[in-house]
Amino acid sequence: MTLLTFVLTRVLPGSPIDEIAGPMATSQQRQALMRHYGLDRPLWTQYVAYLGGLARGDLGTSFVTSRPVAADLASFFPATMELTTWAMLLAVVVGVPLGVWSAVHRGTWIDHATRVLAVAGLALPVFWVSLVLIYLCFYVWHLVPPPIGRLPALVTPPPPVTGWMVVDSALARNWAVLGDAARQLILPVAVLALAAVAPLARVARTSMLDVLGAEHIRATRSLGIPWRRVVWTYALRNAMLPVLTMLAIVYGYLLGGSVLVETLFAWPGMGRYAFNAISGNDYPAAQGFILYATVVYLVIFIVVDVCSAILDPRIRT
Amino acid sequence: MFADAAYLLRRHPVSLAGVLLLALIAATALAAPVLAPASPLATNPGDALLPPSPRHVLGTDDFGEDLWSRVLWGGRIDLLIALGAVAVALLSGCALGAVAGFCGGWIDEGVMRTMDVLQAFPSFILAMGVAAALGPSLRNLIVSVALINVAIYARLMRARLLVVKHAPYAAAARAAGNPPWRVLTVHLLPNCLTPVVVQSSLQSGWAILTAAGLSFIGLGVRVPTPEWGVMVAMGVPRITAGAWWISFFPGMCIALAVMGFNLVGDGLQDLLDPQRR
Amino acid sequence: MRSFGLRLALAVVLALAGLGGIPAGSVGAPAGGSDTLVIAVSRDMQNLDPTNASSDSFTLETLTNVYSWLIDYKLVKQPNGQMIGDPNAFVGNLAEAYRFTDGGRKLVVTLRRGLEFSNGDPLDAAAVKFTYDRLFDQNATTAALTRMAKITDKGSVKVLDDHTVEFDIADPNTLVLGNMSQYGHAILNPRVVRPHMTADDPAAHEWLKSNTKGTESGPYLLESWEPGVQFTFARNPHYWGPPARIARVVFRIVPDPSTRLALLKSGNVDIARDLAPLDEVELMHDPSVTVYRFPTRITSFLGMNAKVPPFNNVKVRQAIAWATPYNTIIRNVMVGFARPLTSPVPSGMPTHTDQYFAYRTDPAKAKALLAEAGYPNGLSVTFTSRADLAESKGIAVWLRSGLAQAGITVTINEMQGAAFTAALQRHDLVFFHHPGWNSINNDPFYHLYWLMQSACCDYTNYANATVNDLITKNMISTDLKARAAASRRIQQIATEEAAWVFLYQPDLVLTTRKTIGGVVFYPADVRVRYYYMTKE
Amino acid sequence: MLDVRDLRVAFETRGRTVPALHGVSFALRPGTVAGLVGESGCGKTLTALAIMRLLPATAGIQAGDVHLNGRSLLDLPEREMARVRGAGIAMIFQQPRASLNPVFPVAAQLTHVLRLHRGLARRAALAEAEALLARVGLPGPTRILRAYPHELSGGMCQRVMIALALACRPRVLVADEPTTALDVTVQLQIVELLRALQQELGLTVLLITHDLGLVAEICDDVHVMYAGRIVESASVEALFRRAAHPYTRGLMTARVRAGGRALPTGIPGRVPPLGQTPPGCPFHPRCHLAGPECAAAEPPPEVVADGHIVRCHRWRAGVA
Amino acid sequence: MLRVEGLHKRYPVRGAGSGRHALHAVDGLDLEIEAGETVGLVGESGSGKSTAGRCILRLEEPTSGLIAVDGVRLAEAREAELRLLRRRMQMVYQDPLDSLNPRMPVGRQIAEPIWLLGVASRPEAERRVYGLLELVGLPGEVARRYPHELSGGQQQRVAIARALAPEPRLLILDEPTASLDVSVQAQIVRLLVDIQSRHGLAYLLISHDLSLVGVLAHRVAVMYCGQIVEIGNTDEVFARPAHPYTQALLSATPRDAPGEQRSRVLLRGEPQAPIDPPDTCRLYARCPCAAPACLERPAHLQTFAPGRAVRCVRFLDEHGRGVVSR
Repeated sequence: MTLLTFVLTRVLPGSPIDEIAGPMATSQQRQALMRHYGLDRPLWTQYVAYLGGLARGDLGTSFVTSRPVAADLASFFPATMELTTWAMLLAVVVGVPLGVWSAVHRGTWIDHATRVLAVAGLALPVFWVSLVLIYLCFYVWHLVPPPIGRLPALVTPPPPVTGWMVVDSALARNWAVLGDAARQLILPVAVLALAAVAPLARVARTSMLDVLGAEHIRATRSLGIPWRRVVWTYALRNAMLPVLTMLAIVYGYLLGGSVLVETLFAWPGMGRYAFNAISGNDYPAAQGFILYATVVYLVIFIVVDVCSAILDPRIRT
Repeated sequence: MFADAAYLLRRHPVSLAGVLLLALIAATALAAPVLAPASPLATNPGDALLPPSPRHVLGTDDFGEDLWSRVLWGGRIDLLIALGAVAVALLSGCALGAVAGFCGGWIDEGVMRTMDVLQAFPSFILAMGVAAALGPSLRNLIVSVALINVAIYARLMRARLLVVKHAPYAAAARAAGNPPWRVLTVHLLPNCLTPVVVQSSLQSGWAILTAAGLSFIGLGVRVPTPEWGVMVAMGVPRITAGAWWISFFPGMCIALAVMGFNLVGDGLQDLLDPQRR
Repeated sequence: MRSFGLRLALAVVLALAGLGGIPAGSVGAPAGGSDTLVIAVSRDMQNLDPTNASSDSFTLETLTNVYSWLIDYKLVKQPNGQMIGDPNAFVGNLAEAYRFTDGGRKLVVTLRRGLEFSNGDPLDAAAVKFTYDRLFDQNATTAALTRMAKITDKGSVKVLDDHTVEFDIADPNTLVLGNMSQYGHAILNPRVVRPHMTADDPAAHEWLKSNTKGTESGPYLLESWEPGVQFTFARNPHYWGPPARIARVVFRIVPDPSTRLALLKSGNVDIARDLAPLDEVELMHDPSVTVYRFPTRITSFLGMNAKVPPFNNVKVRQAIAWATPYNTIIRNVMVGFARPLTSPVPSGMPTHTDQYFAYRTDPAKAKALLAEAGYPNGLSVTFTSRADLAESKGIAVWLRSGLAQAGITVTINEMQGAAFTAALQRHDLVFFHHPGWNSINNDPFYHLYWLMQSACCDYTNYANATVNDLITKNMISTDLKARAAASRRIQQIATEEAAWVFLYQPDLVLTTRKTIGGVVFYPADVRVRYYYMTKE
Repeated sequence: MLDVRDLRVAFETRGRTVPALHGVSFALRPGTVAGLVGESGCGKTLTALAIMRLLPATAGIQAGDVHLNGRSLLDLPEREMARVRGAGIAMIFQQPRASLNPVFPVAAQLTHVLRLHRGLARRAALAEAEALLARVGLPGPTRILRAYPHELSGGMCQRVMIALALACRPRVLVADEPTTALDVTVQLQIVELLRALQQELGLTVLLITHDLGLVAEICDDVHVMYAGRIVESASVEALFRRAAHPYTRGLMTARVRAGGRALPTGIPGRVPPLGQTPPGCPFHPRCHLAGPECAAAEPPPEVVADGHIVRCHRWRAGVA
Repeated sequence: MLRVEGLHKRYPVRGAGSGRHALHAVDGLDLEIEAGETVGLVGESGSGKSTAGRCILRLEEPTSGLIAVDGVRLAEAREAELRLLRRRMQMVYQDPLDSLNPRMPVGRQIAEPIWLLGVASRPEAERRVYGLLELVGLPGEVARRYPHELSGGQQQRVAIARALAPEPRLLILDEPTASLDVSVQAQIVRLLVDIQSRHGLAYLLISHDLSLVGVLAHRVAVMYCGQIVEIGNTDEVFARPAHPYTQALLSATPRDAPGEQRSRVLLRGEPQAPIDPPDTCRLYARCPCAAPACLERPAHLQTFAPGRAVRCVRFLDEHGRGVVSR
């Protein structure tokens, strides 16, 4: 994993030194910088040094921001996590019932309409929707605050505890900031959720259809349990399993999609950080980011696995 | 086949709409040289940023290029990206998955762990990294988009293969004297393709979106290539200034094409899975 | 069994309450009070060490606003009433006075009395000496520029008394003041910086990269820096001059240009930086916004690598210069926010002349030249543009269709920022757009040296013996007449030989709300000073 | 007790209406076990599902009526029907493990039913659940209550399912191939359990099976189905002694008899697939007695003896 | 003609606790089949009978054991030997639809073993298909059909035709009628008997259905938890079953007619998977006549009468005589 990350970043065209050194630097100054950043050594020694740093929890120092990558990530990641997690929740809250509803009314116009709606949400390019919505909701209709990141410009952020603006402000009992933070979230969360609703609804629908066709649902109904109960209690829990797996996949998709959304909403998140790192040949930053993203992604999968185990006893044994 | 089509028509008007949509897009893309009133690359300094009018049905962009012509030609490139990326991912993914599932053992371990690593990255970020490393070009764009999907096909293929591998007809084929490679290619692979086909239709839509996203951040194809994603990206800064048409129409095309692919995928899923009929 | 449904319902309620339930009260509210300036910028600052800073424009703008140096440009009022910092006139800044002695071999600087750093520490000759010692020890770009003006080493900087410093100049020249009037010569506080100097990092580079606290000497201090979010200036109470009119300046990082535009139009920010030229044109019709445009001396050109075929052939370069659609590019890409560049020495720089510039867009002439060069059937070239710069993309497209008229087929190759810079610095690019070079010293030889002779920045590998000779001879000289003649001769040669395709000099455009006043322009460094700004 | 009259069910596939049940009529006598016998695809499970009104979405009841104690079930609104299910008619299924919800422990599923149908409090429901599990012969009921279906064997699952069905105290129990998926030795246990419960609780049972041996084992009456029709109804004794329909007789001879060396005879041809039922008597293409009238018209029910009804033009020729 | 000795098939399983565990799916199977003979292998699901069949045909690699066909020992199956083995032996599977490739016309599937096993050339093989179809009572046009277009009975006939294609001497019939309709089962049973009488094939009939085995098999071997617990002449075993398990199986066969009375041997509980099984009696926990003696000695398969062997300590104690079978 680390090796792949390392190689992937080193094959990026160009060199960070030129950006650091500035145009007027002499070749001697460049050499000095290369030495300073350890870029003059053979690649494998660089890799060993990188691994050594990793072992000490040191992700290196960003060439561009000139801060420790770990510190950068610590400040950028919560922003993305907050954004994507709320989007995920919204998508679940909308998408899963939509899928279930669609499955229950399978083949009717309700089914068709929800499918078209869900598919349309998925089909619209995220950056395009973002911009149209910013234009309409902020600029024309004044429904949402300006897209300038997590808080309005002059608001002092609450003391960071979790890095989640909403949570931190709640912890600090700063309700005004909580409101500000929540309002800033509305549009980007809605945009991201729009794209996530479709796959969730689709999976919820198919798995619900599968479950509703299962023998045990028929058996449950044969015991005189009312239809609604059957759907929302007996069937839903079974149907949630594939949805959970999809949740992890969609989370990954949202983490990726955040690059685009963060740019447009001036969201100080890791998507933008990653883009800057990759296009700026900022090796330590890019490596650190990829590593961190992977860890987060793995954690999400672990959480999903745990949730699956809670939902499905068969996985536990 | 006809019965299937008739069935689709009656039971799945939505999927049918998807088929028609794709057919329309494919037809206009193919007929672009005939339909387009101008070359997609014909710049005209005097005609820049004209709104839709009878002369320029969809208006013009910054360079005075006729958007209608560009949208038509763009269909070719985007379909090429979608199909190319899916084809590359499908072929390599299926091959890897088939070999892993069939051989098992350390080969399986090796291939699937590699796929795990690929999938451990959020897909767009991986595509971004690969596209940045390769540099922007149509071919590299296809490769980057394909790479992030290889693992999906490999997994799908392997999972399906593990099922059919233990089907009695696989045993029967071996008992009939089929050497292993023949069991795999003649007996097992044809029976693994259904989920792959469904997946590729869905993935084609994703491919267009991913490609457009990469183009938006400057890692996709180069200007002035008439690719929908690039066109949207070019028009995005103009939306707030009122020139909505530049990115609106290519954006709609992306949405329609992706919708088409997704609806067809949905329909295929229903059609190919008799249980769900 | 019921609990799951219950939990789900709870989640729905919570989510709805969290997202929809809060009224959007402060929407559209104006940016802070009249004491605070809110600015939407496109990206973050980088490395803030003045003597070895990143060349990123926001980094340098910050350095310019939070540090002071000995000598600066003189503020003058233009006929139209606009205040500018004259690039050719200098006044003392931290210096109360300065004078050249010994026929230009010495520069004696007298400091103002009672100067203080932002933490209240005294700013005296010792601090100046400390600053220059560190500068030469570090031996980075600033040191090179200082040596270029013939102040060669630590020994050249002498403390005469607490308030007087003397600089030795090895060869009298005209570059000294220009080279010293910038952020690299920011005077640092030894009491703050010295503790961060270590054996590994004798220049305290690591600390200065992201810190200014206590060592600021300019009108503002860097109050906070949230990476990727915003950075804030606050008025420096210890500044020697009248305090800044606006107490706080908030720089909000908003990467997308259309978002910045929307923020400015809606009044959520006072100033929006780096807008698309087209948007700026549109803003000129917005009664609530002022669009300032200042002509710069930034040189934007198309580079053609003179060592690589076919561009080693003068006729090919000339053909391309005749085929380039100059007006289209200025009108459609820059939307008029640029002036034609008619010489390697930009207009506004002493000795500039356009009398040798004959190029127009004339495909027939270009074709003829191509035929003479041995390409009667046209030519295929690859043009490299920067993927992350909108105008670079636009130029590529117009160039492609323009050159096509002359039978030159252009393949466009886009490169991301870092890759482009790297290739540029290696002089690997064959045919490319240089987005703009600004010579901070308003001196033709300083300018020509870097772009046509220096090892680092002669990106096109242009090498004409006469030109090189003239630059070398006149660079360090005080003979203004000879210099003027030589400069004109170089302009003639380079223009006629089509050393580059001379594109344009972009304007500096600053878009502010109408409420903002006191905008002062510094053509030399093109950096915005917030010190003078006011807000109603 | 349970009275099914002229039940007609059709599938809606690919836009075509394919009839599956062509007028099924039979009645259950209270406190008896009736067998519904036939090969796969003859419509016996469909009949059961139609009675329960649990047909798959693609199938619909075209005509006919189902009466439980004189009350028509087909006209009931879904809410009412839900109340009839379980309390009126309960059902057990062929795949015991698949018919239990995999993600809930046995206790949750049982107590839910008990609380819903019998209005028991949580604690009482738990005690009753334990008693029920003991009643269906599950060792260690407390342990079973905590278990999930996948932790139980097939036989245990079927016992749990029976307990679930009994929890509602139904009058009628529909058992759809309750032993088919089980191991031979376990089948016997379940059959014994069903027999014991039936006698003890005085249940009326509709046993759906393809296994004439099982019919012989526990049924009082038999209804033989072929191609969506009941072709013969009789008491078990009468049927095994003197089957009147050539199909029933074919089924008898097709059985592989334990201990016997005689080869089974079987019936030529195959069961007609859904929607391809031949005109006239659906069995005539496979029937060795078939004559021209058989292809022409569907035979009406004829009384062979008291309580013995057959639908065959030529049953007399066969019996003679 | 087929001799199986000491056939073992173990699967590693991850059990609770530490250490390795093995599922002894087939645990020391000895079996001989003469030409033209039908041997029934009876047991419940999980008894290892199907695994045994698959191991004999080398569709699965046995853990250990010897298989000899016509005196040729196939300890190490090489590709050439496997071909030889499969020319002599073929298999018919339980579910005909699953055992046929859904994407290949059945004619090609029948032809495959002929040319792949080197019996005849490919064109010749394709000609022979029609003869084989006729042999199993199907019209020649079926050759062009796909499996799902055929009825269950027709599919099983195709499967039999395919098994017969390389002209084997032994057919392994794995529950050949279990998934068929009652009326069709009889047709297949008759077809199998017919083919055996005409071609002198030997059958290894794997089934859970004692009635079917009773009709078809000359000898019957009863398997429980991977082991043969009783073997002998079918009529004798059916008339006087020696092992309690055999008795239970026999008493579980359905009644022929209502009112027929029969002694019932009811086993408790359900079969357990033989994971790390003891070498004592594996039926002990379920056996109605279990006694302390059953746990004292390992249970071996012992001959107690000519052609009859049983693995029951109690029975052997009561019937005194007998020698260790191997």
